[in-house]
Amino acid sequence: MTEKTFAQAMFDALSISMEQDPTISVFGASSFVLGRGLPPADEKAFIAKYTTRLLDPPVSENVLASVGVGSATAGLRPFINFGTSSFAFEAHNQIVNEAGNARYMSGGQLKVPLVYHMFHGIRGIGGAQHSQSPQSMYANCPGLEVVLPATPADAKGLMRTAIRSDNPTLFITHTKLLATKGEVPDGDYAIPFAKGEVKRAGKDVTIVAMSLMVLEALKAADQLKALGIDAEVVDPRTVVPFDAKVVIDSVKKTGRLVILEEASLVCSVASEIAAIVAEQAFEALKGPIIRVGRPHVPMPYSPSLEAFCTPDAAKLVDAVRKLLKK
Amino acid sequence: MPEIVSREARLSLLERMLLMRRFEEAVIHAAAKHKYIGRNHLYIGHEGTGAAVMAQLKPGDLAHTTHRNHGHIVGRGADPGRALAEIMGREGGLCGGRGGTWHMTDTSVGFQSTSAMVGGSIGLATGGGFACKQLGQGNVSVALFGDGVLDEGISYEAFNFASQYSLPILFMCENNEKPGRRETSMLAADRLLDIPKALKIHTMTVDGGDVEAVHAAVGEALARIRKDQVPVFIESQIEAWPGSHQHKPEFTTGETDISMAWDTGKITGPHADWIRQEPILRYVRKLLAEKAAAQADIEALDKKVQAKMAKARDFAEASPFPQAEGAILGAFA
Amino acid sequence: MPSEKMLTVKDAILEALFEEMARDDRVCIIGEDVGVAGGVFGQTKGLFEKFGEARVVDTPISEPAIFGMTVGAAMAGLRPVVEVMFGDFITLVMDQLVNQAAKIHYMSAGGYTVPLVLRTAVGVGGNLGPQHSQSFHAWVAHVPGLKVVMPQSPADAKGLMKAAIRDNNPVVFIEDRTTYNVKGPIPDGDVIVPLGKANVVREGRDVTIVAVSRMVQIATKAADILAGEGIAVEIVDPRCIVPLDRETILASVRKTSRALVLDAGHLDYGITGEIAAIISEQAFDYLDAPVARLAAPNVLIPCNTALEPLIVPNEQQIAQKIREMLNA
Amino acid sequence: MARAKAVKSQKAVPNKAAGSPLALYRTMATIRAFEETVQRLFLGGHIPGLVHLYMGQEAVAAGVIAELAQTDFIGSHHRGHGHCVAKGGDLDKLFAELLGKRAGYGLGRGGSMHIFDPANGNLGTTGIVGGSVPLAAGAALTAKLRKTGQVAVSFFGDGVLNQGIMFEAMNMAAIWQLPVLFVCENNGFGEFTSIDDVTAGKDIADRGKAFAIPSEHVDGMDVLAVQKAARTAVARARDGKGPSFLICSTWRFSGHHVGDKQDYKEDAETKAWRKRDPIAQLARKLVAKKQATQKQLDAIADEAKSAVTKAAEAARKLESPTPADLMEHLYAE
Repeated sequence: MTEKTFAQAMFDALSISMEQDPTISVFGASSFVLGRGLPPADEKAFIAKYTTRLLDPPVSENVLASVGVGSATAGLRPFINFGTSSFAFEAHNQIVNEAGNARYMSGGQLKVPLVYHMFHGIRGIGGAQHSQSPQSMYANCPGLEVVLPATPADAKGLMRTAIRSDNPTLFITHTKLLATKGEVPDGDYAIPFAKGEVKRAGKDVTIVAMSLMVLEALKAADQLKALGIDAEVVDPRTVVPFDAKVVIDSVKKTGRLVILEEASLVCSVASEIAAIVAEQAFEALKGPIIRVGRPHVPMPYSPSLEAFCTPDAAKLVDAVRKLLKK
Repeated sequence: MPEIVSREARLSLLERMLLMRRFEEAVIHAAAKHKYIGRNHLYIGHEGTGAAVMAQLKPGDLAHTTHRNHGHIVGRGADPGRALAEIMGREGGLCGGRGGTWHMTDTSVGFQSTSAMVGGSIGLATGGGFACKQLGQGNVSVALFGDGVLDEGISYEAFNFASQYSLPILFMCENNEKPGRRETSMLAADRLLDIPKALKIHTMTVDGGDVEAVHAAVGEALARIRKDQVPVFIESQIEAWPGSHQHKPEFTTGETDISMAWDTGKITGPHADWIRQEPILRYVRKLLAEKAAAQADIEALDKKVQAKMAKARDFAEASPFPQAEGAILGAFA
Repeated sequence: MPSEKMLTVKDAILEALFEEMARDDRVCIIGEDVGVAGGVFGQTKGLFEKFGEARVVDTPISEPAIFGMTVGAAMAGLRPVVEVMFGDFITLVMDQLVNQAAKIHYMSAGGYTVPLVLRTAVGVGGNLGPQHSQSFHAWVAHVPGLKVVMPQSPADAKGLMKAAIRDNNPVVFIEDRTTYNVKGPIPDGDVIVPLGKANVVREGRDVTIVAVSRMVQIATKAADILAGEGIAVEIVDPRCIVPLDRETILASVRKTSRALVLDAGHLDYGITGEIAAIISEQAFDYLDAPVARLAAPNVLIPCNTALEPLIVPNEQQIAQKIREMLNA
Repeated sequence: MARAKAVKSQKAVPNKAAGSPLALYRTMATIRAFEETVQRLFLGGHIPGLVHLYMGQEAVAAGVIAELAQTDFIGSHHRGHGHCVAKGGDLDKLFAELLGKRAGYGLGRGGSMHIFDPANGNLGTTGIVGGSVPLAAGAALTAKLRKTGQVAVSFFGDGVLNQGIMFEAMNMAAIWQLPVLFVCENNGFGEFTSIDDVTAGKDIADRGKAFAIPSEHVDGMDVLAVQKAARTAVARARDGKGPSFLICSTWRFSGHHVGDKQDYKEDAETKAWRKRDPIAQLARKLVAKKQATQKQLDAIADEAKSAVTKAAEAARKLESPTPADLMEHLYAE
C-alpha cells in the first residue's frame, strides 16, 4: 500500500495497461495526463515512452468517438478522453448509436473494447455548461458500461477492469477527486464491475453515494455519529452493471435509505436506485426513500448560488435527521 | 495500374456484379412473401462500384458501410444465404437475426460494421484506418457511403482527421444524385470533391456505370493508399435505380434479363433508359463486343449465380426465427 | 352539443400545425423532408403548398446545425417547429439542446426566450432496429430548462401541440409512431391542452397505473381484462413528463394505495424510476404494496419480427403484474 | 427552402460614428482596459472560475462590429468579452456578471462564458467550441425569412475549424444565401494545441471556398483592414448575396486562460506578435497621418481606463444573488 492521489492512481492503471498491451492508444492524452498533479518527471518519461500511442486529436468530438469504435472493432483498445463531460454531448450519437450497438447488432461478432473518460460534476464555477453529470443518460442506453469511482484505490482497480473490458465503458471521474489521497495497493490488481462496497458500516440508515458524493457521505456520517445516528455508507461504484444486492442488503439491515446524488434528480441514478429498492425491499422500509440532489436548474455561476445548489454533507445530514426525526 | 486483362478476371468481376443483383432480387421476392423484413435500400444499379472495390480488397482489409449495404457484403464474399437470413431476421443470419438489413456484419470477410445512421460509417472507417496504421500490417480501411453523408459534419471531421494523421483509408462515395430530381443531399459545394480537397485529400471521379473504369480508379487509389499511407476520396457517379426510394421493394425495372444485353428489343417500358445504361448489361455488351466472352458464357455464368442464390434462398427460408429469450443476450461481451 | 370530428393522431397534430401557422406567421417548420415531400411519415403534408418555402424549410441532413440554427432563429424572433426525423437522432442534437437551447433563457436572466418545438417520432414496432426505435425522453427530462410532452390520444396530441407552439420555452414533443393511426374525437375550435396537466383517463379504486404515451392504450386493454375479474384500475396519463403533474399522480395513489408505472422506453434509469421514486418518497405511508414498474428491458431494440414484440410490455404482462400486486 | 435567390431586404443602418478611426481606437482601448482589469481582478481572487482574455485580438471585434447596426446579431465564444464590449455592452453589467453579482446580465448566474445582451443583438458567449456558430446562422435565417434586413456575425476560434457543425452551418448558409459572416479568429491555438498539428489542408480559406463562399484572409492585427473586409462582407449580406468567410490572423497575448503559463508557445513568436499590437499599430498610423495626436489618443485611452475602473470598482460592491434568484427564468412565461 502506498498513499497516492486519485490522479496518480488512474495514471498507474494506465501505465500498467499500456505496458502490458501494445494495442492501447490514448486520444486526448495531454489533457488527461498533463497538469493532473503527477510529478513532472513521470509525466515526461511517460510521454517520451509512448509518443506514437498518445494523441491529441482535433476538436472533433463526434468523429473522435467514432474513431474509437472503428479502431476498437478493428483490434485496438482505445482510451478516449473527452475532458469535461459537456463536450461529449457532441458525440452522443456515436457513443449511443455506434459504440453501444455494435456488439449486439453483429450478433456478437464485433467487440468494442474501448474506454471513454470524462469529468462530471460541479467542479467549481464551471457554470451551466461545465458542471454536468450525465451518467444516468449513458446508463439509460443498453450496451454501455458506466463506472463512477470515488477513491484512489477504486479508481486504479476499476480502470484496469474498464480497459480490459470488451465493452464500451464510460469511465466518469470528478475533477475535485483528482487531488484527493488514499491508500492504493501496489502492483497490478483489478476491481470487478457490479461489486459495490460498504465504505462505512452502520445500523440506523443507509446512505448510497457514488463518485465525489461518497466523500461527502462519509463526512456526513461523522457528523451524524455525533448526533447519535449510526449511518452506513454504500458505494455501488458502477452504475451499469449495478450491484443492487449490496444496497438492498444494507437497507434490509437499516430499514432506511437516503441517496446522495450530484446530478439533477429528475431521471437520475438516484431515482433508479430508489425505484429498485422501493420495489425489492419494500417490506424492510421503515420510512420513505429520500433523494438529495441538485435542484433542476442549469448550474449557476455565482458562487453563492453554486454553493446553494451543490449537494453536500450538510444537506445530507439535514435529510437524514428529518427522516429519523432527530 | 491494374487494367483488367485476363478473361477470368473480367468474368469474375461480372459474376460478382450478378451475385449482387440476383441477391437483391431475392430480397424483393422475400419482401413480397413475408410481412416484415425491414426497410431495404437496394443496391441495384450500384454494382459497378461495389464489385470493383470488393474485388480488390485483400484479406485483413476492413470495410464499413451504410444502410445500402447488401451488395457490399455479398460482393465481399459473405455467404448470401446467411446474409438473406439476416435480412429476414432468422437465427441463421450473419448476426443471428439481430441486425437485419441495416446492421449486417461479417467479420470473417473483414466487414466491420454497417450503420443506419447517415454518417455512421465514415467515422468508424476512420477509426479502422487508424487501427490499420497502428497495427502496421499494411491493411487499409474502406468507407462506403452515399452523397448525403457530405451533409453531415462528421464527414468533415473524418476527412480532417484522416488527412492530418495520414491514415490508409479509401473514402468511396457512391453518388447517386440525379440531376433534375429533388436533391438527395443539399450541398452548396458545386462538386463533392471540393470538400475533401479543401482538407488536402487526393480525389478522383469515376463513371460508376463502367465497372472497369471504377476498377482502375480503385486500383490506383489502393496502391497509393498502401504505399503512402494516405487517404484517397473517390466519387463514383451512379445513375440511381428508379425504384431505390421505395420502402417496400418492387421489381420497378423488372427482373434482370441478361439477354437484353444482346437482344435490345426486349428493353421497353417507362424505365427503358435506365435499363439501357445499367452497369451489368453495359458490361456484358462490352465483353461481347471485345470478344472476351460469348453469349453462352454469360448465360452459363448467370445460371451459376442463380443456382447459388436459389440455395441461399432455401437456406434463409428454412432458418428459424431466434428464440425469444435471445433478445436479452449479447449486448455485453 | 358541438359536433366532434374523428382524426388520427398524425392528422390531429397536422391540424394543429395548420391552425397555428395560420394564426401566427412567426411559426415555421424546419427539417429534413418536411417541405416538398410532406414528411417521411406524411406528418407535414400540405403545409408546404399552403405556407410556401419561406415557412416550411427543407434542410440538408445536418441535424446538429439544423437544430442549432433553430435555436438562433427562435432567439431572433421566429417560433420554429423543428423536426428531428427519428427520436434516435436526438443524440445528434444533444449538444445544442443541452448546452444551448435549455440554458439560454436562464443564463440570460430572461433576456432571450427560445420558443421552439423539437418534434420527433419514436416507437418500437415496424422492425426499424436499434438506431431507429429508441426514445430518449429520460435524457431530455434530466435536462433542466426543457419541457417534454408525450401525447397519446388525437385530442391531446392536437391540444398539446398548440400549447407547445405557444409556449415560450424549448419543448421536446415526442410522438409515438405506433399511435399515429389511432383515431379519436377532436373537439371543435381552438382547444389548448395545457402543458403539465395530467389526465385521469379511467377511474378505479384498486390500483393506479401511471402510463406514459402509448402505454395508456395498452394499459386500457389490461384494465378491460381486469375489469372482468372485478379489479378496478385507475389510469393516469401524465401527458407531459416535464413539467410532471405530481399532484394528480399522488392523489390517485393515495386513493388506491398501489401503483404500477409503465413506459415503452428502457426501464433502467428511465422515467419509470423517476415516477416510482416520487411515489415512494411522497406517498410512502399510503402504499400497501411496492411501486411496480414495467418498461422495455435493458437491451438494444432488435428489428427482428420474433424479438421486437418482447420489448414493450403487453396487456397480459400488465394484467398479471397487477394480479400479483393485489395478491401480495 | 430551395436553393437561394438573392432577395434584397430593407437596410439596417450601421452607426457611422462607430466606424471612424478614433472610434475604433476607443473601442479597442476600452476592450484592452477591460481585459487588463479582469486579469487583475482574477489574479486578486475576485473572479471565480476561468476567464479567457481577448487581449491582442481587439482589432477583430472592433473592426467587424463597427460595420454592424445595433440590431444586427453577433454570436460570440468563450473568449468573448471583446465582442460584448464592442457590441455596446454595458460595462457595469459586464463586470457584475463576471464577478457573479446579481446586477449582471444573467443575474450573475452565467459568468464569463454565458453573457447575453439581447438589446444589442448579442446572442451570447458560450463554453462550447463552435456553440454559437449555428445560433448566428439561425438568427440570419430569421432575418432572411422575416425580411428584417439584419445581418449576423459568427465569431469563432480556429479550434472550431475542425467541428463538423461549422461545416454544416456554412453549407446551409451557402445554399440559402443567409446574411451571415463567419469570422474565424485564428490565433494559432485551440486551447493548448497548435492549429498546425490538428488542421489539415494548406489553406483554411479552402474550407469556405468549397461551398462557394467568398473567403479571404485578413490581417487581424490591423483594425482598418478588418473593417474594410467586414464592410464588403456586410454589404454583400445585406444585398441578399449570402455569407462570407473572413479568416483574421491574430494572437492571444495572455494564453488560453488567465494563469496559463504558455509553455507551448515560443517566446520569440509572442514577442514578434506583440510588436504588431493592434492598438499601438493604429496609434502609429493615426499619428503619422496626422489624424490624431498622441495626446488625443492618450486621453481616449485614459477615459476608457477610468470608465472601466469605475465600473469594476462599482461591481465589486454589488450584492450576490440569493437563493431566491435560483429558479428565476428557468422557464419563460
